[in-house]
Amino acid sequence: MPKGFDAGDTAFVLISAALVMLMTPGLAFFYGGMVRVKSVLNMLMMSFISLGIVSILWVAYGYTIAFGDDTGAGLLGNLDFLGMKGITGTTLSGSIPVFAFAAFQLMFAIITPALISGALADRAKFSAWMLFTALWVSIVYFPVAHWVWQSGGWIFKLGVKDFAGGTAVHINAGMAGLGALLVLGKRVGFKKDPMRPHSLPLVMLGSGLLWFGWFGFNAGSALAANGTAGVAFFNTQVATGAAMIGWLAYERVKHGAFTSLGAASGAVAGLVAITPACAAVNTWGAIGIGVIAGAVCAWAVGLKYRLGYDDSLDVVGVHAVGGMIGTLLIGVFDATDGLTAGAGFSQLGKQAVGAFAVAAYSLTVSWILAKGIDLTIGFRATEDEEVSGIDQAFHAETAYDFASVGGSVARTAPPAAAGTTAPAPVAKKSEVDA
Amino acid sequence: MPKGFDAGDTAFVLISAALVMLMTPGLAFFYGGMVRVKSVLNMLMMSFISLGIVSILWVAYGYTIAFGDDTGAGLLGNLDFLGMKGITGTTLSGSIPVFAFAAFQLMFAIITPALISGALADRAKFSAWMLFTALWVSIVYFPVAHWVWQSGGWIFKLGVKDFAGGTAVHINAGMAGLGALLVLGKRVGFKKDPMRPHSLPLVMLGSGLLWFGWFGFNAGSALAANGTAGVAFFNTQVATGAAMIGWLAYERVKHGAFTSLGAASGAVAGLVAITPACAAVNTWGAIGIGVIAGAVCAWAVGLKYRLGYDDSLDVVGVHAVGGMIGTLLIGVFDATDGLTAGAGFSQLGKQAVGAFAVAAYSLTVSWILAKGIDLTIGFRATEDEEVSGIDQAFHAETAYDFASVGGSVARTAPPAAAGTTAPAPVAKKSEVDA
Amino acid sequence: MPKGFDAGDTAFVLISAALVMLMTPGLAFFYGGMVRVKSVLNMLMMSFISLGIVSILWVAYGYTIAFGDDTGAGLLGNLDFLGMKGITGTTLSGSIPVFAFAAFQLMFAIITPALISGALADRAKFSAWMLFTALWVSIVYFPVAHWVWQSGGWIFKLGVKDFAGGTAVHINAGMAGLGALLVLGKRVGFKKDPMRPHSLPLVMLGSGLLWFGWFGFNAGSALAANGTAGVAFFNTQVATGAAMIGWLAYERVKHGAFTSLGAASGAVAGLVAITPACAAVNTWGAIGIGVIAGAVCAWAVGLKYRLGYDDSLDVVGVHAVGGMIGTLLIGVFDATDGLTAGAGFSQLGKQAVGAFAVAAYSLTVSWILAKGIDLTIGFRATEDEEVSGIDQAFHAETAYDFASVGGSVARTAPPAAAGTTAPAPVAKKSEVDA
Amino acid sequence: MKLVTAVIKPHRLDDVKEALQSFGVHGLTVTEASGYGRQRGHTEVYRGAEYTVDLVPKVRIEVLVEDDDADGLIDVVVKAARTGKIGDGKVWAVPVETAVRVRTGERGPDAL
Amino acid sequence: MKLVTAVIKPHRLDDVKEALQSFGVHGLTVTEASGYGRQRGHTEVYRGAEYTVDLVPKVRIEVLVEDDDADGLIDVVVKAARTGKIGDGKVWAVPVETAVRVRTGERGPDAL
Amino acid sequence: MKLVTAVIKPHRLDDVKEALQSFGVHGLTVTEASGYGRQRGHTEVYRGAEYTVDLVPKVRIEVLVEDDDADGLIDVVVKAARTGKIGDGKVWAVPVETAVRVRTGERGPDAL
Ligand SMILES: Nc1ncnc2c1ncn2[C@@H]1O[C@H](COP(=O)(O)OP(=O)(O)O)[C@@H](O)[C@H]1O
Ligand SMILES: Nc1ncnc2c1ncn2[C@@H]1O[C@H](COP(=O)(O)OP(=O)(O)O)[C@@H](O)[C@H]1O
Ligand SMILES: Nc1ncnc2c1ncn2[C@@H]1O[C@H](COP(=O)(O)OP(=O)(O)O)[C@@H](O)[C@H]1O
Repeated sequence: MPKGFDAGDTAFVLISAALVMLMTPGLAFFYGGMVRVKSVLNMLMMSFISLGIVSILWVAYGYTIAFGDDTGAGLLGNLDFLGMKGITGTTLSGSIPVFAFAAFQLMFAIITPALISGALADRAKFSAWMLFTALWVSIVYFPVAHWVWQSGGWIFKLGVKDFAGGTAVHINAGMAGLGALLVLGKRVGFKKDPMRPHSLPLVMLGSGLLWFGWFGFNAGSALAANGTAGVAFFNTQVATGAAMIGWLAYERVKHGAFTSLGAASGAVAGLVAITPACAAVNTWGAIGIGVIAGAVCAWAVGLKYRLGYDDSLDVVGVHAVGGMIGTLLIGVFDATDGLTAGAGFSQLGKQAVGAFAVAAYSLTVSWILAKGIDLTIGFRATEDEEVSGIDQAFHAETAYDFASVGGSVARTAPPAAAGTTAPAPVAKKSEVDA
Repeated sequence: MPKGFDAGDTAFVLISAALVMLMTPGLAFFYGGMVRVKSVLNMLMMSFISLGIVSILWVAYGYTIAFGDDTGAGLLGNLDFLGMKGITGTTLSGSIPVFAFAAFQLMFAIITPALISGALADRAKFSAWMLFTALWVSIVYFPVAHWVWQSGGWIFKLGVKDFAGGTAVHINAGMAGLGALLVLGKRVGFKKDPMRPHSLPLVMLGSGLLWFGWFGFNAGSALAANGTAGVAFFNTQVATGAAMIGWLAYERVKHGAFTSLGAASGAVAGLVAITPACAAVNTWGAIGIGVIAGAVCAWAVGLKYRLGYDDSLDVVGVHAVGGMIGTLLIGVFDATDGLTAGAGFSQLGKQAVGAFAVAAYSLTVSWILAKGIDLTIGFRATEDEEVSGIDQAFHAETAYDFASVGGSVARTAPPAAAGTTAPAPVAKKSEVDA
Repeated sequence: MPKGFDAGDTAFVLISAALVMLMTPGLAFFYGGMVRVKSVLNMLMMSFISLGIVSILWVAYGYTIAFGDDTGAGLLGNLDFLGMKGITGTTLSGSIPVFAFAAFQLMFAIITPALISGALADRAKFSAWMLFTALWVSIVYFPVAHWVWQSGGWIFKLGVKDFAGGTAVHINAGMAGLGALLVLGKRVGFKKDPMRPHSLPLVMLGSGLLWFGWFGFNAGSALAANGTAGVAFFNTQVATGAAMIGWLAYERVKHGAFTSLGAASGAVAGLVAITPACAAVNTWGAIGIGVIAGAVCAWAVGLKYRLGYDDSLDVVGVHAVGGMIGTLLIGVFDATDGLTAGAGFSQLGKQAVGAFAVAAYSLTVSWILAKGIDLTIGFRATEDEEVSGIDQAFHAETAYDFASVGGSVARTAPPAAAGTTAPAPVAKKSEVDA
Repeated sequence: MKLVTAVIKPHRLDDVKEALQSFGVHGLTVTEASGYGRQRGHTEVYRGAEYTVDLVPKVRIEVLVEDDDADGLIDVVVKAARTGKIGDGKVWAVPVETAVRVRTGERGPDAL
Repeated sequence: MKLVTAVIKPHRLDDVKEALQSFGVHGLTVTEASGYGRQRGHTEVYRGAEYTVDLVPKVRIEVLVEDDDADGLIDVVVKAARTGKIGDGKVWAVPVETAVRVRTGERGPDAL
Repeated sequence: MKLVTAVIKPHRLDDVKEALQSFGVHGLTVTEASGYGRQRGHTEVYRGAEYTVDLVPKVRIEVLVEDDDADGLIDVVVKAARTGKIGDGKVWAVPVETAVRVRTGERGPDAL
């Protein structure tokens, strides 16, 4: 390998990339457990599909838009690496192979659109969602990643700190969720029907995998197995623990119970908030960010009932709000440039500019994209599809069949049919139970 | 540590070994979710038990048969390392401790027989399965691993490329599944009863863990945290994403729906196909292999209905076919020796020889082993056991009990009995519900 | 980074820390699957909450009590690192950043109290449990970790070997479970009602994640990616596989079936037993420890029925007994100091002293703590809460809702209420179904 | 007394409960059920195998009422459960000879 | 009208449905149930504790029929559900006073 | 014959089964159910939304008996199911015209 290469760093980034990859299934379970039994699979698929779509777009043009040298204006990378052109196993980025770096960053590009899906639970047409994912990463994520992380990006040059993606990932996804849900509207029965999570153990599994994978996300963002990675790792753990406590404390006071959904949600809120800050603050700063994020997000998820927008699984309340908290609190707790370090308001101001710029861009473009899709191919499922469940409507499946031994509640189409080439019709919608 | 040792490589291989270990539980859930509720546990156990049986055989003689110096004919390793004799913490294999290498390779030996179990869902006697596992790894897997990977193995010497196990693992397991299922025959109700997956979220969990662990499987096969590992990692991700898309596209055209089982299956098909090729092809070659594997395997799983063999969870359709695709397409897409690199058909020919040799050996020996077991202790559960569920019959358990608060649908035997030493009888078969 | 730093070791320990973190959710699922459906969430929460509470206490004073320089008597660390004072990204511990070491050790401090919770399933007040966790890690775990692992600790100085925590973690947690359960008493219906696991796949998931994470626990305890790590890793795998076989063999003889719960439990028993010994014994010693631990623990879990204490999920039978077996068998199988190495009984004697000292301390102090909590705020749920399920009572949630498409078995409180600030009452206990 | 049983679409349950409450009936028993009838069901796809799932989720409600209330109650249920689409379900009544409240042992109309 | 209820082995459900279809009955309601009877159940083992599970999975079918069809329908069900082994279940009929189709409000035989 | 149906608290099931056994009844059919009545249910909290879950888990037991045994059996069930707290449930009996044992085709009392 060329000079400057380090096997320890490479091992660390590759394994971190694997951990970040696992976050997308983790997110799928986190979200999937929260929906009703009739739309579990759709929820899982909205995350999983991103592993397919974004991987291909990343190779085609995503990597070069995000991490190609800046074209000059700080807005986009040039197209030198179109189709991963010119990159081989021995091309380095810092002390690691470019392919390790590109794989690591790809995992971020995959999970970001998946995060959005929580805002649209139970009611999005799956084909429209696939189109939205493809367009959104292309027009929103790839450029924003360039702004924030590429050394020529305008937000990076401004001096905004976003170590692992509070702005580029969480504010971005959270506001995109808001933009899209404003187009789709409320679920049938919002504020009226109970819509309790169909499997909280699945939610806990998701949050456990997210927490685990997030060490790759945050510590891996050091792009080397060094002291910064150590700090980022430690801060991630303590902030997340503190956020879980913060959320549970809020719930205990407000509703009289420590819920498991609160524990899982608090952990995720903490992970979100510490993401931009994990390498910038000291241990107590991390705990502070955690507690604040936990309690504030616990409050913020209630806003949808008061303001009347149906952010089904609280993408705004957790990711936009949590990402904001982390991004802005860097201005407060940064070990060198923060208010508490006596460095004044300058960093806080920069953080605010970065955060609000990305928020505004993402909200606007996401709304336009969603509206465009809705006006053309239609974004929202029909009421019949929604009431009888979009797992049946778009995936022709049912999540569970616990029916007892031996018998069954179904009959096979003559399986010979399965071998013929004529496409067999899926349930005509009019015949579906509503 | 001795000279040549590298901590970065060691870290990478050890963690990769852990990731590969997780694939066996991952596979258990992938398969377990697909069966009916009455045989979940058996399906899980068929994978888990491999973690026990193969670990012990590996120590006893597996490692030395597979990775001992060749005895001369290219067929078997010598017995120098019988019982891991002579290996200590400071013995190296390349830049890493032999124990790291041996642990990594052990995980491959564990998952390969577990893969076979999908072909036998719902109807194999568990004790017979344990015996089959022990015999099969001894007579088939250990030698084949030697042929393919040890520098003195005949397939290796032929110049066949199999970076991470398309031939040694997937074709091998797939054809073994075919051999065994031909002996066991069809499930009661095959082609007639619906046998839909009892838990698709469990299937998705399995596929998520498999995908995650597979980075250890493929990138870890570089046995060093280097550029090759980076390439293998990146290719694994993009091929798998592409395969998921390929399978879903096939399904959408053929059946009108994007199923979650299709997404999970497509991902696994892609992982299988890219396994041998991940270090040999460039990025677009990987995407090509992925799309092709996804679509072809989606078609191949329908063959069992037309040809009438009951490959319950499609071990042939996914692992044999997917492994074939990846192994042969190296001949096409290999960056230096492939058709598209202008190197002619030579590599393709070698790949075909390796693939078909292993396929033929595995099919034949597996059939003989299964037949032998069936004729002696019996391989197949009785019809009563099968209809009432083999979880009850062989494991004396039920997978789930969601019965409501407080009461229950069961009564304890006087627990005092649990402390006595006389073996208590498990349900007499005649009394079991059929 | 300062001289002596190694990126490979750092990568290894950081990823190992992430693996150990995942063990706590893994444990939650292992335990959660074993309880009845009415207390799943409580079981999960008893583990998850530790991720919050212990992280904060660790920063505050845990790290310095456990790993600060000894104050002289071998009992406690000094308070030099109170609040992680003076530690930065470049402070090293051996070849890795202190923050990496502190994060790794934190994960041990988190899982140890979580292990205890299995003894108290279905009947502990959650607020009391939180208090117990906080007090127990402070008064028991932090000091004991110091005794066993800090070079000035009295047990360490005695020459007791405990590579990864057989004594400090497992005997400690197991005996604490015994102490606490003696205070809480038996579950309503113990020995009378069937209390079968509500989801064995969840148990298997937990055991799979535990097994995976345990490689970080054991191999990571080398604190470097070296030959010792390789040995520890390999021994962990083979001992665990052997223990699974040992447990299943016992069950087959005694009860006529190979249960999946037995496979999962045997694996955990093996992991527990090999923990202290993984770097001290050779491969066959590891297999021996595994088989013995599997079979003996399979027998030991039946003791509760004979002796009449309700160790609900067998924390004593698996962790105390398994930890004892591993700790003592070092005296037998240690490659240099063991009986089988011809080194006489000296090491065995030391191991026994260490094991029994920690057992006695933990049992006594845990009983006192539990009793104190019970006498003040009350440790045990009321009978009504227990019978109707503590998920409802303390978490105001239900684990699953598989009710069919469309309708539901519940009604929402006017969601406006969710936005108001007045705390709404949780179910009055008298109205709860019993 | 009569036992009125209604098999209805699951998402009508809340409205039926409310309607019964207004009607003055304060207790009922619910079970999950599946229905087979004119309403067709749907097709599912698993790895190329297509299944016709011809059982549709329903909810089954049982209400004990005094003889005189039976007809009124049936009307109330039918009205609250109706969506007008195929598969709305059935309501039927059978005669009951004895009814007892377990808690008190009260018999007949007092047991309701 | 009559309400015929059948408690049968789960794996006979498909055959019973088909037999009823041929008999001319096009609707029925199914619930999952557990049965306790001559048929014994089985033993389960959890960490050394052995449980006798004496409830066996059954399926419960309800069919409303006109009076004249009741006996024929019972015969059809009994025949289709029979395996000849213990635990095949029971079929019984009770008189129904009213039956209504929710969708249309039709009463009596027209409601079926 | 009569069909006695009991809706009881789930944790009383074992005692009821035992009591029936002593009474000489050796078969019954159980379904899971939910009850709505005087007994209130409870509140659940999900991310700040509070739900009143007003359906409480119950178990529904059906027993076919000869006419003469019905009253005695009802008494036995009521006694075994009673806890004395709200929500203990109901027991009722309806007349049965035919009962058949599927396995043998036996009819009437012999079918039980
Ligand atoms: N003869 C019957 N006996 C018992 N239940 C029936 C009968 N016919 C229909 N049902 C129930 O009523 C439901 C609705 O019947 P269906 O024929 O689909 O629509 P509709 O009642 O609107 O004509 C079915 O799903 C089934 O549960
Ligand atoms: N007296 C009864 N009342 C209601 N259901 C009964 C009664 N006896 C039996 N059953 C139901 O019939 C099923 C079969 O009864 P069982 O005695 O096991 O076999 P068989 O009917 O073949 O003699 C039982 O599982 C139960 O569901
Ligand atoms: N009118 C009714 N018809 C059918 N079932 C009823 C009726 N009233 C009550 N139940 C059932 O009886 C159960 C207990 O009733 P509830 O009013 O809570 O207490 P209690 O019977 O002790 O007064 C309910 O949960 C429900 O299942």
